[in-house]
Amino acid sequence: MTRAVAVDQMFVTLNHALVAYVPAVWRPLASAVLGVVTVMVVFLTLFALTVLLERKGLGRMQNRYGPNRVGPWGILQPVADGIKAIIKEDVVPQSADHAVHFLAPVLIVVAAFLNYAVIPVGRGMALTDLNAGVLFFFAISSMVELGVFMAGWASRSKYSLFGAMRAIAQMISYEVPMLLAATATVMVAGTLSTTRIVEMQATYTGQIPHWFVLTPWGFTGFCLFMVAATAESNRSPFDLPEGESEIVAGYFIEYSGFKFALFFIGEYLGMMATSAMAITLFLGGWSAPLACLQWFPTWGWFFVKLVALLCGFIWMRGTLPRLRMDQLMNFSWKFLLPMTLVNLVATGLWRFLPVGWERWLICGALVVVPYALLGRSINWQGRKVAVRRYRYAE
Amino acid sequence: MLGRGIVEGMLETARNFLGSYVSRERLTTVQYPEERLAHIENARSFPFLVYDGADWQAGMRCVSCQICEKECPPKCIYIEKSVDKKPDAVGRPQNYPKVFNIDVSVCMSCQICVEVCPFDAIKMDVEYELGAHDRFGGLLLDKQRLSKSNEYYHRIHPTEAAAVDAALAEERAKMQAKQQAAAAAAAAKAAAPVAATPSAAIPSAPATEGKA
Amino acid sequence: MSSAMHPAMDMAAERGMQLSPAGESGVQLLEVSMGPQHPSTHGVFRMDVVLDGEKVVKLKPVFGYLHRNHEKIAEKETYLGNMPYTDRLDYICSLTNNWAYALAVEKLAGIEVPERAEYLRVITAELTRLQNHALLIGFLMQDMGASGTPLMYAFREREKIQDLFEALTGSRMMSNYMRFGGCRVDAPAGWLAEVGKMVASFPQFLDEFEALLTGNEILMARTQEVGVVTRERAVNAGLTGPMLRASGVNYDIRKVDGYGIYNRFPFRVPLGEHGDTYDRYMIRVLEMRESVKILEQALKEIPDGPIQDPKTKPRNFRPKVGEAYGRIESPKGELGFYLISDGTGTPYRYRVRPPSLINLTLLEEMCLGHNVADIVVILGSVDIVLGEVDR
Amino acid sequence: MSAEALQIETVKAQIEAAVPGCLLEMVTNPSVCAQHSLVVAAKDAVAVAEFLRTADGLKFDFCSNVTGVDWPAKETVAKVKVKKLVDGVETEVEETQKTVTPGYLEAVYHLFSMELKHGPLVLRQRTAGHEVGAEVASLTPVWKSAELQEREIFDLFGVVFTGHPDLRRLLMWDEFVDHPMRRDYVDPDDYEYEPTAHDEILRRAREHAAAAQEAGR
Repeated sequence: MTRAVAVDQMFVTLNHALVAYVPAVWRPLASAVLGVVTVMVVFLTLFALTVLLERKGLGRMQNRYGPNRVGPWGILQPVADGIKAIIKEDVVPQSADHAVHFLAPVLIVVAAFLNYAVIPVGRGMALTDLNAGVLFFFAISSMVELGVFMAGWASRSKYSLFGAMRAIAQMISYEVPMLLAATATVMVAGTLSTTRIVEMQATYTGQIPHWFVLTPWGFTGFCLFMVAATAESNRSPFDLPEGESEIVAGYFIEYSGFKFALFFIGEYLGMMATSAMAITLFLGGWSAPLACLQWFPTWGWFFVKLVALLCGFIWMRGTLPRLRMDQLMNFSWKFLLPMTLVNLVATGLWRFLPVGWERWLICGALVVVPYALLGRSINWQGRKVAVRRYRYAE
Repeated sequence: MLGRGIVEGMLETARNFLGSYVSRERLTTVQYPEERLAHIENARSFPFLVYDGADWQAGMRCVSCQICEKECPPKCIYIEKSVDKKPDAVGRPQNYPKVFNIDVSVCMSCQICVEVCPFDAIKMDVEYELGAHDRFGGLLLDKQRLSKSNEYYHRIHPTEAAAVDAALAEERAKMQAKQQAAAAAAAAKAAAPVAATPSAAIPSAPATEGKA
Repeated sequence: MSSAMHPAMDMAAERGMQLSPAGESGVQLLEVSMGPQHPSTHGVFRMDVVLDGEKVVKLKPVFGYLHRNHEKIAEKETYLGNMPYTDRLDYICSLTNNWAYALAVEKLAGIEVPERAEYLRVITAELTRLQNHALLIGFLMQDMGASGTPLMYAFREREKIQDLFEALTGSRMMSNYMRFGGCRVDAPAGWLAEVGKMVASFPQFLDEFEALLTGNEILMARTQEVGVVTRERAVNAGLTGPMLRASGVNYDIRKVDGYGIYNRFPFRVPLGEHGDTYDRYMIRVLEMRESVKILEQALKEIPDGPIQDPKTKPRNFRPKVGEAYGRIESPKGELGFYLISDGTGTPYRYRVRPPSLINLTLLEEMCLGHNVADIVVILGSVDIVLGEVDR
Repeated sequence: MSAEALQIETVKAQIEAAVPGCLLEMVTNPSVCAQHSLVVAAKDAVAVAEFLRTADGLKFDFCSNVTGVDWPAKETVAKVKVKKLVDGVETEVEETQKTVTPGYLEAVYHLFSMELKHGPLVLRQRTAGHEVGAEVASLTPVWKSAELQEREIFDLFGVVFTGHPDLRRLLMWDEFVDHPMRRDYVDPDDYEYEPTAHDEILRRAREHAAAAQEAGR
């Protein structure tokens, strides 16, 4: 065993070592509990870091520092935020449905955490290796919608009802293209197991890895998946359910204190989970981007990719204004959905065409041409948008 | 093609993001308690009363003419006139304010009091870190808290203060010349034989004394 | 649910909102109160909105949350004492407010303004226009959900302009700078050069701003064909300023009245064709570019000389009996002051014609049939400041 | 501005020709800007306004400013020398004569033309009496821009505009009873005062606070 492999597998080894203290009957359970606790701690820490990264990144994009007062360079800001959230008064509207109002944020966080069960964080480091891992992921991630609607309904506020309605419509609409984009990978990989999908991508031709994103259909699929994932996790420019300038804060307007923080955690965990799924499906999971970089531990690569995707989310949030509900729906059903279907065709062709530049050309043309056409004719409320020219008086 | 404008916008934010690490132009925050903006000479916050010399009571320029009290748009100045008189900045005997209060919580920093003051006695301060716990009394500045020395005035508004000093010096010189002339005239009158009407000389004598 | 049963509907009906229990789609209508404490009503403005799903069926603006009876205060104040109060009308553009009031008093009493003061007025007014338009676009994007980035860029530039204002007038916002027959103080040494530097760098900011916004597909989708005002409606409803010109009416008071010395500046008036929110946004961008030209010329031509008419003393100012209506093209539209003098030191009647309020006349018409999300965008494009709407 | 070109007398003549039997009165403005105005009777106001808006050469399509003015009843005291028969002899006696001019409320409209770019033309309507609820005609059907401003006049002066589509209070709250811009308006005593440190208001605020404390106990 070389040193690199030892570092790579150190958590697995540690797990085995710790579990060895437990009686043999309890070992599977102990291993699972240990894994779950680790995942929770790691991803909650990552959540805190993401919030900090987002606030500082947005600040820098806006010509200011961002939080820099709590601890050195403001790195303790998430701690301060957490303390604030805990000690704040928890206000529940009198007319709210108390039980549902309480359950909604819990449900969202639980659902978000369940997603991580099938994510392979490193070589041999998936909590469970389900045969239908991808399916499990999508099944669980739609549970969030239930939580969101519970929150909006139970609050008995018109604004939160609006937010919930928008959230339901949006998340269901975007689940379709998201799933179809993922289907492309499943078609090529021939398996629903996340571990298998990553392993298929972790081989190299020379220095170049066999990531699915490096094919025409994979790249398209990745882009479509990310757009749908942005909408799915209610991030700007698809943050209509929150829509803080229109419907104030949407479905969590009536939440305060730690329940509000739970929504926040749920949102970010969801965002990280979908990013992790995108990495698994298209970006080669834990595999290194170049063959010569394999000395770096696999879990390291996973988190590097994850943070990079999160930065993309933050970048978009710092730049783009928000869409409107009807435009959002149009975009999903009239642009994303046809594109994913076209992409499926391209994937099928890729699978059966002989290896060579012709296959690149055909599949590439098959995604670029519909993109250009659909992008041109995209229907924003029955008309086209264009930059205008203006005239001057005299 | 769809997405071009979005990409352009994202490049713009990226430029600002990276720019914030290299250029002050793109990182405009002034970290307030540690850093401060450079003092701008014309800046104004709330009014204060100028005094000459070391003693704020003796040197106070205000003669409690109450013009500022009348002209103040939100009526935040409150003045009570003294009964006795003391010499003012140019040497004329004048009243002084027994009470001079400015309610800074009402003041709207319009500096109309400064404009209308014929004695250059009230000027605008640049102090902006005012805070108090008491809503009624804490920001009600009395005569003593309002008084600041002419040196302080020179420090915060050097150009304006120099002009004011020059004008005051000129007026003071004129005043002294007048007083000297009056004193000389009185002396001449006193020296002259009493043949002239004594009734004319007598009332002028206390007046000269008063002016001196 | 019949309207007799539901107390909220009775209340709504009393306020002039005849609610039918069901909308077109047969679904129950929803009455939502947007404001007075809402993140994008630009202050304490309220709209009673009736919605059918997300579609606006009825919208009634409710005013007065910032009402302080400015006009009544002014009737008890001297002519000079009113000047600082005008700063607080539209607190983004205090200098143009000053000018409008000074202009009305000058018309009332027939006061001449020295050359240099006129140039200073033009420079400060055009700087005000720059900062107002930049800020408005920032707020408009904020209403569209752009996480504050365009707003912060606008504030960055506004900060530079406010530094200039502070160096000139002593205050960043509440300038109280202009007087009847001139200006209060002359520009300090080096100030005009500073303005020149600022003006020279402004087009670069505009280019960056446009790169960020103008071609953005989301922005175009959100604003084009949203909140359309036709030419005829715009004129009839008395819209002024960029709102009016976005509807294609060539009416800029700087050109029409040529008040001050504006007829010396050969600037152009951009006109929109569609009268929608995108036009309102673009007209403001283009107006900023014209303002930069005016500033460049004014800085080149400004003469030396007195800044205050020596015959006019601000204190104990008593214009003769009469009345006057003076108006200027403020960044928001036609800002007018109507003064009646009875020969005393305080105006008998003092009236502000607030462009922000009158531009809201068509708010309901613009919003009907659009979405909730469009309300805030349309309201943002009207450019209101509540200090002026409610006075 | 082509205000000089637009002679108010000719406008008056044009209106009188177009709207037969209308009562028009010219009010000269002694100030330097010489913005004279026309007083129009409420019964003719809409017809006159419609004529002004559409007539060729006038085209006052833009009603910029609408405002109210309160002119309370004025008592003028004049000393007049009157010849009287006193004890059978005609002598000149000085006598004070009181004349009371009745008060009225006024709605002032400033009209401009966006098409021809001239103006202002000042149009005034006067109420018959000075009491709250005195009526003039609303010009909102002619110029939509008058809508909010007429509501404001109704709110602040108590002038009722007949024919206004939506006459409600604009700035004050619906339950408010008085009309604060009237000259006879008296401040109510129960505002939430923001007391200044000296005057009457502080005294009253203290009294109110004490009373509230008393009530609370």
